[in-house]
Amino acid sequence: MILLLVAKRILIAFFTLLLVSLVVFSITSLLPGDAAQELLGQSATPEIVAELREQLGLNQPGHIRYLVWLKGLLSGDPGISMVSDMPVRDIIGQRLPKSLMLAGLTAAVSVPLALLIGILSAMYRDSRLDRSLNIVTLSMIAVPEFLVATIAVIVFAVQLRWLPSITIVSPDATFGELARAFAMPVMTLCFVVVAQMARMTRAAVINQLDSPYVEMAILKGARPTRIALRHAFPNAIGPVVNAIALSLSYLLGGAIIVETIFNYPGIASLMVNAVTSRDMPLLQACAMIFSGAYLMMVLVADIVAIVSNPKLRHR
Amino acid sequence: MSAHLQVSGLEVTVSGEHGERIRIVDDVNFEANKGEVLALIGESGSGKTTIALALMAYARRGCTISAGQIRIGDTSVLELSREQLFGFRGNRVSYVSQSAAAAFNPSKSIMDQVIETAMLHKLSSKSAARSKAIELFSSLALPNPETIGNHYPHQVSGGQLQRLMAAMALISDPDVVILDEPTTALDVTTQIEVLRAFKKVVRNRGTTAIYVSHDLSVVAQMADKIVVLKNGTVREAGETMQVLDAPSDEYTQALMAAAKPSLRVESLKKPDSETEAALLELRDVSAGFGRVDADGMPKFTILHDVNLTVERGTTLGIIGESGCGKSTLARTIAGLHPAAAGSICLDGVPLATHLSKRTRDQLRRVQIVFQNADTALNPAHTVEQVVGRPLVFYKGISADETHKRVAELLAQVKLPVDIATRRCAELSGGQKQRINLARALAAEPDIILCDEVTSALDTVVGAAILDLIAELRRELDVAFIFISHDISAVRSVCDDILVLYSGRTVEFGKRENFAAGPGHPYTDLLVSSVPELRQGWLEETSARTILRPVDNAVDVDEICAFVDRCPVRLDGICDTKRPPRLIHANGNEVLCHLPQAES
Amino acid sequence: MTASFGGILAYPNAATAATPRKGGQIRVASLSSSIADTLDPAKGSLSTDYVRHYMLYSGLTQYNRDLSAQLALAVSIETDDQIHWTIKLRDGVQFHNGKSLTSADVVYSLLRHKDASVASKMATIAQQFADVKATGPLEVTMRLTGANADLPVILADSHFLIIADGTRDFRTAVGTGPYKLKSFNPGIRTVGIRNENYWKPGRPYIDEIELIGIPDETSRVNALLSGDVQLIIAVNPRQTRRVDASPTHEILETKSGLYTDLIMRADAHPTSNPDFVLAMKYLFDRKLIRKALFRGFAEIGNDHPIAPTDRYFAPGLAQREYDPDRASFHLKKSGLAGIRVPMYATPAAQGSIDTASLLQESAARIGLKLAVNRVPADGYWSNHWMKHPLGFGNTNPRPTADLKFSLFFKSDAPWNVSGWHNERFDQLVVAARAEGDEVKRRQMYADMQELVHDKCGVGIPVFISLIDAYHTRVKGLGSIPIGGLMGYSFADHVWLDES
Amino acid sequence: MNRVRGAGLVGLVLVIAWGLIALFGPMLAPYEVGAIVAPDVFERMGGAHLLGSDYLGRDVLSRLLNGARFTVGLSFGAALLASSSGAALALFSAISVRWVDETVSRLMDALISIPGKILALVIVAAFGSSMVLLLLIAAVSYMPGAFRIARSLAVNLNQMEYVQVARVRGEGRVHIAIFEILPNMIHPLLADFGLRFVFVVLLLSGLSFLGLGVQPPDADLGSLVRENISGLAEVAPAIIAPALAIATLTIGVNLLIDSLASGGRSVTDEA
Repeated sequence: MILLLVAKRILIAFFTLLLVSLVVFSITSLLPGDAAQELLGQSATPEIVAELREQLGLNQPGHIRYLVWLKGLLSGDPGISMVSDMPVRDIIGQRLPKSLMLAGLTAAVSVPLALLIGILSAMYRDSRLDRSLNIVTLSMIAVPEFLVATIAVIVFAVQLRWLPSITIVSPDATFGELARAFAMPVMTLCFVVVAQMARMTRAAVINQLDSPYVEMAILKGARPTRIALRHAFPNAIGPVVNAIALSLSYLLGGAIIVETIFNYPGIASLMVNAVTSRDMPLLQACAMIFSGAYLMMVLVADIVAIVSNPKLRHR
Repeated sequence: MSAHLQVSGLEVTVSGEHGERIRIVDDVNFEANKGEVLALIGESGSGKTTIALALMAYARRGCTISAGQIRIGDTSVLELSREQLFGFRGNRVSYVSQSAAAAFNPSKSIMDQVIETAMLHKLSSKSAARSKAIELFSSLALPNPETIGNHYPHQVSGGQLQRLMAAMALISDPDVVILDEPTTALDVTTQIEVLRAFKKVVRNRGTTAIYVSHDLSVVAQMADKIVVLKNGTVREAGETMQVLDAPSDEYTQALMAAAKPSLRVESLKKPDSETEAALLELRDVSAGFGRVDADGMPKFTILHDVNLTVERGTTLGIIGESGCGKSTLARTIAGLHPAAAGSICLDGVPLATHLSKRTRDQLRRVQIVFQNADTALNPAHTVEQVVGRPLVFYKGISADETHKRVAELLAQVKLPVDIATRRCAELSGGQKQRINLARALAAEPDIILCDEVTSALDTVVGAAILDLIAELRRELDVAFIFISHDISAVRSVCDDILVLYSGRTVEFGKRENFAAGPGHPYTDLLVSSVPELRQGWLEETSARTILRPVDNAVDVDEICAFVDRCPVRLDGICDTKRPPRLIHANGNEVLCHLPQAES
Repeated sequence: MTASFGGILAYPNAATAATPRKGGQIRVASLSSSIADTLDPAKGSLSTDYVRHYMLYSGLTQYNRDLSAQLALAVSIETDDQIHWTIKLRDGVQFHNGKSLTSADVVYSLLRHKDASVASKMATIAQQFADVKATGPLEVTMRLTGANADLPVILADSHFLIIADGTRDFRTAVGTGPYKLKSFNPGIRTVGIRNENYWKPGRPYIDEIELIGIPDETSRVNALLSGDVQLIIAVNPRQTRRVDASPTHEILETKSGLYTDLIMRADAHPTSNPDFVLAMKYLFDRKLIRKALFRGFAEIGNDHPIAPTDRYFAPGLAQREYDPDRASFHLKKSGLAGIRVPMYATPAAQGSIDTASLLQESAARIGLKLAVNRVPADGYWSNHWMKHPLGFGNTNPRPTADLKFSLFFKSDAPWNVSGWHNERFDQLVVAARAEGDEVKRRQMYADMQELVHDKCGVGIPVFISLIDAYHTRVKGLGSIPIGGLMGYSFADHVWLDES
Repeated sequence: MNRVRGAGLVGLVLVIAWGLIALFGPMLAPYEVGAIVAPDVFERMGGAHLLGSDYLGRDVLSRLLNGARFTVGLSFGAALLASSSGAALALFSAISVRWVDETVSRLMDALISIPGKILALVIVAAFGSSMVLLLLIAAVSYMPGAFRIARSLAVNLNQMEYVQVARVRGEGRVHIAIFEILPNMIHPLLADFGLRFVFVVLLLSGLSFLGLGVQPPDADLGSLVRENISGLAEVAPAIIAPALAIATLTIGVNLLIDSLASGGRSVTDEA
């Protein structure tokens, strides 16, 4: 049952990815300039540009380039970066783990935090606590993230010198170093994603708290914490994981501002790089990753929703 | 000696739009002795559930218990602290709610939920609680008491869940158990089983019970005392016998009147001529869902070869329990659910199976009225928009004329004209159902399909709708198909009755034939399961024998569909062969192996 | 005439009092960081590349503080006619892998710029290398297509740094520079460790230098102030107050020939109208631009490319001031009063967006509507630069006056930004290039400055100072006005003081 | 209950205030937007410049009063466009045959999976920056989200009995979509519109960080924060004022929707 679903969804995902690559390719083919011009910059002269274009295969018509790229991708090779002359796979291989690490750490902090806030607000709905938490989460998204990040840097790195202002991770870093290095980027990203997840969790749990079985549990003499955690929350998992999936899928591509401010070499800045240098193979690969990550998150959310729901599980 | 349960001066309020307090329960007093069953009876909005919940010092969101005293034994319930309440609820008083399907947590196993009370109050060890639960399961006549607890709520039937919930309530041996409409959501055939199980357990354990219901007949079977409520106040209270035999309050009398079966259709209309084609004729109609096989039959068949005929101006009643396919039948006739096989003819002209292929006039002539007026009327539209739309759509008449015609239609369904400007969302349930009918009438149809139009309504309101339908029948030359699970409602308005079981017509005949004498065993079961408005009926009605299930290997389409539940089945025949269609002496068609039994 | 650049090596910081100390590690933040980061000197396109290349490679010459050339891998560069050049190489110089430097390496390093597949940034300049030959193991002769007295200065450019003969794979770097490559991740970091066999005895001083790029200017300053890096390039003038406020950090201002110019194309309407051009030039409130945009870290410009610090600067030329009345007069005279002209500005040209808003403001007062079009940095040079009637450009410091004029103002120059065509100017450029007499040459350059100032469709409001900032432990830093971080070559010079 | 209404009231007041500033702000501005009028940069509050001066010495108050117009106007326009086109597409999709529905849904998935800021980067690079384009980018970025919500609403409503009644009556798809389904979607869609408005405000300020904001000398609130970021260390009003402006605007809108939505189901979904 679940396997069938997964198989079907993966098939659809491939279709969607194809669509994404087409969209990205057609938008980027509208971009003025190309890799050859960008590579040569201010010093470009028409003859040199033409020659370089020839070498990069940019003089072929767009649809041919797309098909060549697609053929390569299907055989497992995303191509060679036009700008750096390195295999796209290697470039991505360097950046993706870093992005995943940042996203993973952010998820590890933000998800429990959001659940805590969401469940607490739901339990004490309309109380002073609920309203304060609401204002807090609202304020978190109400301030532009670059401002949050910059304030954090000025306070924690420049003034207090507790944390590094840029995120540099050496391969042999200890846990303490890692924690220090990631503290601020993770905090900034949490500001962005926690609010949405917390609000969704609150709504989903409240939805369950209004149901007759929760009233039943109250009438059994169960305490609020038990009701929220053991009764309501398991039934709210479906919508909650969906919200989490959507928020977390933001973490790869949406981290661009955090990557810029903390000078963190992740995949979002790589994609921006690819756009500005018109490096089509790299750009396409990044787009595939973002899109694939999104689709995977949504799929995982659906599977979790099914597994958490006996009605769907035992069908 | 004072009573075991004592309620005095109870008052519950909600806050209104401008912060003012509105009393929804006002100065309610009653008491019950140990081991007694006290019934709170009233319609929706009477405050009966609010009172029942107040017994556990619980008020729903927005409500406040603002005054009064509740004593259970020597505990003053409303004075308990928050902390004491955690120990009190579920332990001393427990609760069985109306919809067990909703009151069970879908994500936890049944056993976990049944023993949760015992665990919360640390009444016994987990294993002891489990064995006690299993004991309760078997005394509540649940099948497979050893294993049923391992299932999840969605895996067992509604009637079983209702009994499981009773086990959940009784696991802590409470002083008082509150049964809030515990059988309302059940089919009559199931209801009788559940009532019997409840009664036995309550009596055996000497539990004091509060039985909340709107159904006098059910209460008559269960209660020692009755408290009649309306708008949050007590209208009448007393011993069951006294209240039933000599109701003093006029509201109680109205309730009694609505509960008694009455015949609303006086004369049977005969077909104008034998030669004229019937208004609506279904021949061997099958329908279902899922992938369609090579023969054009869907994977899951809901309707099997249904035949029926409706003459102009007559009413056909279709009765059956939930899941028997009666709504699908209505939807198939309307073209919402395309038939897989068979033919549907209107005035001898075959109708396309799918509504998109029917002509506008054909669509006009067949109207459907859905069960739930809340969802059948667009809440964003005004009454005039709803009722006027068919006029504009089918007739294309002017705005002025529409306005006039809407007023006439509203008068026809006994609604004031000024209701036309209101939004549907603002109306009461009964008003909505009348609008629903008015909309169908606006099309000037030949036949109206009424799908459970009274089942979501209170008894009195439902009775009024039945009266309206009967009156419309008399005044207009409209045929009805009246679909219901309530045999008394069907009997009161229909000329012919069709009994549907598992998608098959098991009996078809004139209305009179259903009042008396034996027909199909299922029909008999249905008729005999309707509680009568007198004490002692439950005990007199013979308990159903638990039957051995039929071997699963047999293709159910090749045997009698009712065999699993048939009290008079003949092993070797009923479970091996398809039943024939017999014509009984009274003219009824019956799908059964047995010849007409003498009762 | 014989020009000879020989003799004693004079390092820019030789006069510094303190004795350089060896050891330590620093992290340096440059501007840019992208996957286009390269180890190939020919492909270097941004400051981080130049810094990296100067760390790893050495050139035949290097810049002095006045942007004259000083010998490096070459021990002599001689010519009689500014066309034929003989270059003698330093003996005993080793590449990082132990291979010795020979003339073949030099020939390869210079000629590859003419190969289109290399995609060299210096392809156009290298076109003048008519012939480069090894005439001995340590001797190279060059023939140019035309006389160019500035060859030694040109060779100091980072693109002409020397790589080993036949090098095609730039996944690693084997040079003769002060640092050996330890690790390199494009867009992330470069780590160099001290080259113990560096050809300058006793140098370099610091054990390990990590070079990263922090494109965001606020982040860069924050990284310095928080102690994560010790040296940064390109501090925004607005951020200097923050550095000044820190007791352990300092600013290094290098006055340079860097300018952001307003380009008014001579071949398009309405900028072909000389009165319109003059009106625009009078609309620059240069003092305000210097004060508000650059917080004083700039020198007032006079609509020609020679900065006041340049030895060929003509002091006699009257300074053009902000004069709305004259601007209004010229605008009326041009008959274009009241028209609306789009003006293109970009983050790629430093200060252009703010300059544009100031211009817009002052133009509005005389009834000229300028619509500022801010366009992204990427694609600017290929799609917008020199393509609109009115737009901004940006020119990095060039070592010689000749390069500034001949690259951007001569009528046949590939980047004749305004499409200017002035015969007398063109003649002066060629004549000055070959002129040996310094007085005559100075006069020629003064004439050219006046021509550009009066007639050319290029407005140069200010020359922008290069601003570096560093931790006070970093010693030995000086100015080489070709670029920040000592003309990108700080690695050769700095040391780390005891804390 | 009353307190919730109180919070909603605060939201309403903030929203109305910002609406008024957006409409009349430029008239109230004491100085020209682009004029350098202060002797120093990052001046304190008070004196000739109520909110101090910015990084170039321009009057912060004037720039703020002018900038609100862009943030409020653009966000309102983009959110309106996103919500209405999303809803229209959702209705179309919900009443269409399955493969059309499926294709449209996949296309929306494809769009939603491309990060908005990067999409913006590509589009601005391709077509240059203009108000109309910014509006379109924000609209396109948030349209799939609106589509998802509207579609699930429409699919549910499409199952309602009153829609079936209309179908049995023989009504056409367009009539059903517009007269039967749409009116019942309005309320949740309004709440969603408010959320989308907030998202657009934040996207725009994110875009201004990447240098893709409104054209100078005008600046939306996000650009004001961004361009004055160097004044952060000295806590200059030039950066605090626009940051507070964004915060009060978004919080105000949120409080308002919350109190509107608390009557019905709260509709919150992905960005």
